Amino acid sequence: MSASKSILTRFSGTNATFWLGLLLVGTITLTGLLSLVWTPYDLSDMVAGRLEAPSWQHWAGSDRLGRDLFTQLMIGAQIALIVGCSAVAIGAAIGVTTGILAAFATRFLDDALAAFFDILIAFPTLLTAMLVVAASDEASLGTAILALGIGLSPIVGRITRLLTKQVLSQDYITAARVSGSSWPSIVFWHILPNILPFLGVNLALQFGLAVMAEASLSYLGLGAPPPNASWGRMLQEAQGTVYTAPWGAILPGLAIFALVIGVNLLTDGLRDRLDASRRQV
Amino acid sequence: ALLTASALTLTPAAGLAQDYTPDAVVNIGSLYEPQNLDNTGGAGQGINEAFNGNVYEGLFVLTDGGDVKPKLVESYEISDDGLSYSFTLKDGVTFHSGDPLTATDVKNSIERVTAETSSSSRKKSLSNIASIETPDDKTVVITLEKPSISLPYNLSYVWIVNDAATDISNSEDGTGPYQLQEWRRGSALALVPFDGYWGDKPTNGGVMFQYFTDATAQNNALLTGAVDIITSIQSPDALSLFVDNPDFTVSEGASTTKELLAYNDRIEPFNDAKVRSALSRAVNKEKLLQAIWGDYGTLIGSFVPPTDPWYVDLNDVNAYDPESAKALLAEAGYADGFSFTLDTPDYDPHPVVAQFLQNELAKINVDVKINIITANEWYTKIYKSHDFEATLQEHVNHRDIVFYGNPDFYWGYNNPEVTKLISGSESAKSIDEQTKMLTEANRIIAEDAASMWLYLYPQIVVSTSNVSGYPLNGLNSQFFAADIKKVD
Amino acid sequence: MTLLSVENVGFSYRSGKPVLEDISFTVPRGANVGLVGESGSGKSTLLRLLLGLDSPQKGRILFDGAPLEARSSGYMRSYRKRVQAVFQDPYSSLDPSHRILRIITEPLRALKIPGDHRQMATKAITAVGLAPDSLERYPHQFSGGQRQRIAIARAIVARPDLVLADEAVSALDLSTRIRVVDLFEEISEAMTMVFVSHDMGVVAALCDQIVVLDKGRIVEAGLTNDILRAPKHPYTQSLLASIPRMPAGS
Amino acid sequence: MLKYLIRRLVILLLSLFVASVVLFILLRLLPGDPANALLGVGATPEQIAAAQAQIGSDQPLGMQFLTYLGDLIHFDLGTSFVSRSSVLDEITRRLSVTLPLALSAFFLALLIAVPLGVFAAVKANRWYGLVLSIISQIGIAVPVFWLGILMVYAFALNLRWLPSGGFPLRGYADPGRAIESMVLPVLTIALIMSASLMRYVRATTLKVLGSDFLRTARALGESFPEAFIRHGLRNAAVPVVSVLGIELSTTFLGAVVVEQVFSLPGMGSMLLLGIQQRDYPNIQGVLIVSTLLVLLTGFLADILQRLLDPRLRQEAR
Amino acid sequence: MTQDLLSVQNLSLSTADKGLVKNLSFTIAPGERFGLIGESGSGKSLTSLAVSGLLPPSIKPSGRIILDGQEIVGAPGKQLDSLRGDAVATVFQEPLTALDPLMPLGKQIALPLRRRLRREGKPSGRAEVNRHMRDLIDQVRLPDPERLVRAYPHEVSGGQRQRVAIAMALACRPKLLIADEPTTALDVTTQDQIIKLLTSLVDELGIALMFISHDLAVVGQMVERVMVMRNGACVESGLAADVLTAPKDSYTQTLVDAAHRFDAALEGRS
Ligand SMILES: Nc1ncnc2c1ncn2[C@@H]1O[C@H](COP(=O)(O)OP(=O)(O)OP(=O)(O)O)[C@@H](O)[C@H]1O
Ligand SMILES: Nc1ncnc2c1ncn2[C@@H]1O[C@H](COP(=O)(O)OP(=O)(O)OP(=O)(O)O)[C@@H](O)[C@H]1O
Ligand SMILES: [Mg+2]
Ligand SMILES: [Mg+2]
Ligand code: NI
Repeated sequence: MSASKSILTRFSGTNATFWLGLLLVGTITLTGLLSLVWTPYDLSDMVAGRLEAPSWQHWAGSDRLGRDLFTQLMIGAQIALIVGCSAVAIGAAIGVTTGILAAFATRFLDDALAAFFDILIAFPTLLTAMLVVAASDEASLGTAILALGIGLSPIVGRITRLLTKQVLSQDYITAARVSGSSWPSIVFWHILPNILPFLGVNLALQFGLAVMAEASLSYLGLGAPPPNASWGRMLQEAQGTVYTAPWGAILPGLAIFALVIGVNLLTDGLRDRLDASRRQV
Repeated sequence: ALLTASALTLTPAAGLAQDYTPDAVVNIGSLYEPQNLDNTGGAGQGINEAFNGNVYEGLFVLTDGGDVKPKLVESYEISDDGLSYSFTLKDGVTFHSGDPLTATDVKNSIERVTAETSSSSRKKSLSNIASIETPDDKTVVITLEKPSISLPYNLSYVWIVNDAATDISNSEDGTGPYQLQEWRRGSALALVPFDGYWGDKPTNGGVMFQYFTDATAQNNALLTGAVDIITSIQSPDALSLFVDNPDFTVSEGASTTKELLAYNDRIEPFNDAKVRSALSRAVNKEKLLQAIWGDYGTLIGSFVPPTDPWYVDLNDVNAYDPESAKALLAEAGYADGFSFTLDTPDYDPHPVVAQFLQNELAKINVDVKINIITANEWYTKIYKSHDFEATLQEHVNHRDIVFYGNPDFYWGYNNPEVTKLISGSESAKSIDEQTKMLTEANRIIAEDAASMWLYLYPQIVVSTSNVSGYPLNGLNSQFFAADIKKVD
Repeated sequence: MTLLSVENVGFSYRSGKPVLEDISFTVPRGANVGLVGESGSGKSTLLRLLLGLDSPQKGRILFDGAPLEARSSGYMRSYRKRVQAVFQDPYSSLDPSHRILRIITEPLRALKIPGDHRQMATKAITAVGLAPDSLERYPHQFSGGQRQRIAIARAIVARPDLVLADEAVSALDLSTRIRVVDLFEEISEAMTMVFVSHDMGVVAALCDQIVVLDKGRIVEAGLTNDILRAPKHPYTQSLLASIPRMPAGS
Repeated sequence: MLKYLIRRLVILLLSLFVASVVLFILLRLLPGDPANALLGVGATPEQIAAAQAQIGSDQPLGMQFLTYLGDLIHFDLGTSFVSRSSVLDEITRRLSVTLPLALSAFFLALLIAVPLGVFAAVKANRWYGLVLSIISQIGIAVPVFWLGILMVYAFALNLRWLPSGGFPLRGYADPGRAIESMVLPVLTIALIMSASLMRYVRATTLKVLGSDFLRTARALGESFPEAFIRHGLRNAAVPVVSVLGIELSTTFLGAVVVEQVFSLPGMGSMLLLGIQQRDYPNIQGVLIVSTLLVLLTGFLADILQRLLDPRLRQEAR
Repeated sequence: MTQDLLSVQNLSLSTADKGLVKNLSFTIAPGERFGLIGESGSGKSLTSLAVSGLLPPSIKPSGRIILDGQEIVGAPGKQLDSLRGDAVATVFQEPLTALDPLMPLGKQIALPLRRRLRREGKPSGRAEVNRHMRDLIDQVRLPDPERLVRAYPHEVSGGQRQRVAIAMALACRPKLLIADEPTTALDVTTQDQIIKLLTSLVDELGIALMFISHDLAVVGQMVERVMVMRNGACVESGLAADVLTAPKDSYTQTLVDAAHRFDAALEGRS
């Protein structure tokens, strides 16, 4: 079956989710990128009145200090993306390395590492993150990211280990060994490319988790300090003004929701395609 | 309860002879849960709110109006040199455990506060007590090293605790109108009237302090009738729900809570009064107050609130004037500005205030780095180690200008003139003399811009309209519950 | 001349009962030897030993007169140049993420064999009857039979002396199977081959000698024709009797 | 099975040991000396030294670790620096809120997710199957505290059906109010959790629906509902059980945040307060107990899975 | 000839975007043994699923299938449920996945057995079911029945599993037994036993058989008539003896040639 045809025929069905996901994630990504070069106002400029409702001047209204909320939402997109991407990158760097190591290790070490992943997973991501944040001298975006990354790593590790074991049992690995390839080159040329699609799907899910966890951290007051306009912090700051200025709490909530659901939909779509391409012939 | 249905039963119980229900329990919402039950054990302001005057009583009481009156003291005499006080205790006072009040209890209670292991914030004010003697069961004689005009005031927050009581952190044995019924950490603390109370019986059937970790949840509880009173509203946005609503009573009391930016006056560049003045002038405090409190709150230009006898309006000293701020800064040698780290407690309103300051000071090229810390870190890092450049804090206490007379205080303000005035005021012969000296001290610290005093919080109490008789000012975090009346 | 000789080999997987016991046979240079036996009899395990992927716990394997040292990487490099393999499952034996060119030239790269790799790959792929433009495509674009050809091309590209094939045609259709068997026949002219299968018919068509394994032991070994005509061991007899035959006819 | 049980128990204990080591190390990384926290404001150096001696933070790390382990074995979690009351007592009291909260949310989530997930799988290519999966997608993307805030707004402030937060002073001695105050938090967690659980149930059910053995049963004359109930459910349950352990730990996590929204005196608010106050014994105690609980659920899930699936039982031998 | 048990007319199967089986027609008389041959993916399994009305929902049939006098295509689910087990039962290729991994084998055999006894109005108490089950186990020549009924699928060998699957199908006493490559996953010796078993059982019980395989020799041994399929269409059909000895179609010819070559090799005549 030809690839282009399958895309067209699937467009209407399950792949609607893919496109919707792409639309959401794409919009947020573009907004985040745009915020690097342009925002309607300066983040800290107190240009509006106190808690103004959305208007033509201030699309999302203003906060207590009269700062433009739309600007904060844009910067928030940037921060959410940075947090998601870097936390996942850290989680992946640690998780993939240990996961592959475990898959290769002798039975004892493998068991030990596998159990270790399980134990670390027993500390839920957010608790790990809370601890790490508390353990660092100053709460900053960096510590929050590091914390989330460390929190995600055992999950990634466990999945990597399983995927690697699956790939290791394939004949092409034996074939590569018989062809004289060394273990490092097998890892690099055969294992990584083959676990990547599945791992990627999973990492995308972890991305959603990380964004959500950062929001929770910020909500609990353990996240990035001001002036970082993270969506979770915006929510926390707006919580006291839910009655007088509900948009301040609704919009960041919707933004988190849109990003997470966007990533999940995108992931689902990707997974469907991946399954389809693996099923070929 | 499927709603205590405050809104419905409100219509004043027509025809009823009594104007309150004697056994109604009053629910009080608070954000300040005590950490333990011992006010000398780092329990926080919450324990004063719940226990002071309710469970424990002092020899004197600081009334909600700000007067110091005898409580457990029947009468007292001061020696001519002002160094010796002889107190006669009231008769018929018993502790909740049934023990009668004796002079030894008083002696021990005072020594508990001044003890080395005590972490009472008032320890220092009592440090010039030379000795306490108990010639008989009803008499206590305190000898001072130096005269202290505010000894009765200072004794108003010394709880008289039964000396037979053992576990003060987790239980109580006081003489107050209420005794502790139960405390569930993280949730609530309940007091019930004490049958053997020596004074007037409370006008309610008990009080329950319900604790919240955030103001929104607290407001919700008041809205849904889960609590009857909120002792101090934390934002004007919440107020809009209650103002002009016949179901609720909003009252404004006299506040003593001051928001301030405290510099570490020991270090460069904050040891230079010019720099401090410049910063003060660069910040539009009116705008800040508007942002945080809308139409509430007041600007006082100094550390002394209008309830203190030594208050004067000092708003004109170092008033908002960015141009002169720049000039002053240049004069002090910082024409290009400088940068400092602002340690900011992590709870409202400090982070928002910090951002406002950051923005204002940026206009005179002063770069502020915001560092969010927890209340606990604030105590260890700033209050104890003095390891900071500048910080934000709210100071709730009544008559606390004395802190500027203590060069070892966390902000390290050291002006010998002020120190002398403040310590001298303690030995003043009369209230007038004391007031005069402290007014002078107040003026000097304002001119010196010892700290940047941002605004005075409003003191707003909101209750459902079926309760009355509660204190409005909440001086020193006290909240006397015995006179609260509730119609059920 | 003996190319490979297996002497009293015994093997068991970690903490398990022996999978192979006292296995001895020889593979003459240029010959095709078939290893038959039912599922679980230890055929694949034996092949892994021959490939140096595991080491026997008992006995030894001699290649070209010298013992196989699976633990010496220097020895293994030269051994790999001379011994290659084809596996059973055409779907899992090719890495789905690489182009055919990469897959076929992997032994050349890994063993640092000099020369124009693309040219050698083209030669190998035409030798197995596929068009040279196949090199640019991915495994999923080929059918099972074609994939098995690609696997064979990979095995022969480095011109080894010995090719080991594990159930290399079992997963294929009858019509495809016959074509791949033909291909094996063709390439085995130039080299020695050990062919593992449970399909007696295929082994009979391809091999000069047969080794019959049952439960980890050799029950019978010898020339194909001898064994087919007069199986001595009862196991071999039942094996032969079980094979379904076509109805007699033209 | 017995042998497996013993082996699994040993692993459980080992895991707990490792977890407590990790905790010990993490907690020693927190800045500041715990003695400072203990004394609060205005302590002299002598007092600090005395306090350090009292809590042992002046001892070498190895020694500290040994005492820590020794205490753990006796299930002595120490005394809170701030409240000066026994950590274990406090945790027990708080658990009486968190455990019912998490467990009832968990079971409610199961109650919602299993039928809906199965339904969504069986009707996967109908529009309502699609609608269900969309709803579960939405549920996954909603931050739990946000839903909590909305719940308060809707059910407590507008409809006035339920309290907006808090927990009765007398706890379960006041059953009506205790239950009332649990309803919204439980619903909040359960809704969020059931979303992800439902997705999982749907996926495993779909897998079972495509399985050969279900086809065999139907080929021999079983009707679809019959075959599904007899063969499908149990088979779908096996993989679901294996994630329940992790799901339950997520519930505990949800509880941390939700307790904050609803001002519930549970373990979550205890932990948060502990972190804010640097109250080491409290943080340590909460984390050890919650890790123990999570590991224990993992253990139970494993056992349950083994009871359901004879293949695993054999593997273990 | 009496009424056909199964009559398939112009059967086509297709997904939304692709035809999988085209215009297939064949009949099976009661008690007849019919073979379906073809390479992998030629549509053999789909055809057999269509006959028992178990096509996956994404595949739509057209044409007619009349089984035991009833139309299958487009029939409501209830009607098909009562037809399956009674008129037709199937043994599938992979014995491990075809059995419920979580249920003891005895119980799996008992389920269809009890259904049949109920259908036939016979007593279906536990004792009866057990007695019949013993008979069935004997019939398919399974050793050690005591252990077997309590064992789970993974605890017995592939051949034994396949026998259990056959026993389950026979428990239904269907008029038509479909065997979809029931021996492909097995060793030759086991395969041989199963084939012999199946042949003798259908003879004994007078059941019609639809046997599906890609192995010509196996099919040749078992059936009277065959149909050869390729790419979803029939290329040739007729008496097994004719088709396998003198194929008319060129594709059938290559298959037959190939099979003969291996046979010849076995005779030592290569
Ligand atoms: N990695 C392993 N660990 C433990 N035991 C194994 C392993 N691989 C194979 N075995 C066992 O070793 C025995 C021989 O297996 P082997 O794969 O060599 O048989 P085989 O003859 O190739 O069978 P088949 O025809 O099914 O491929 C079997 O009982 C098998 O279960
Ligand atoms: N559910 C399905 N959806 C779409 N296509 C399918 C489905 N099931 C089978 N097919 C396709 O239908 C064709 C015929 O499949 P079928 O299983 O009938 O082949 P077969 O002759 O039984 O092959 P084998 O010998 O491998 O069992 C194949 O191309 C297959 O890919
Ligand atoms: Mg094998
Ligand atoms: Mg098939
Ligand atoms: Ni987690």
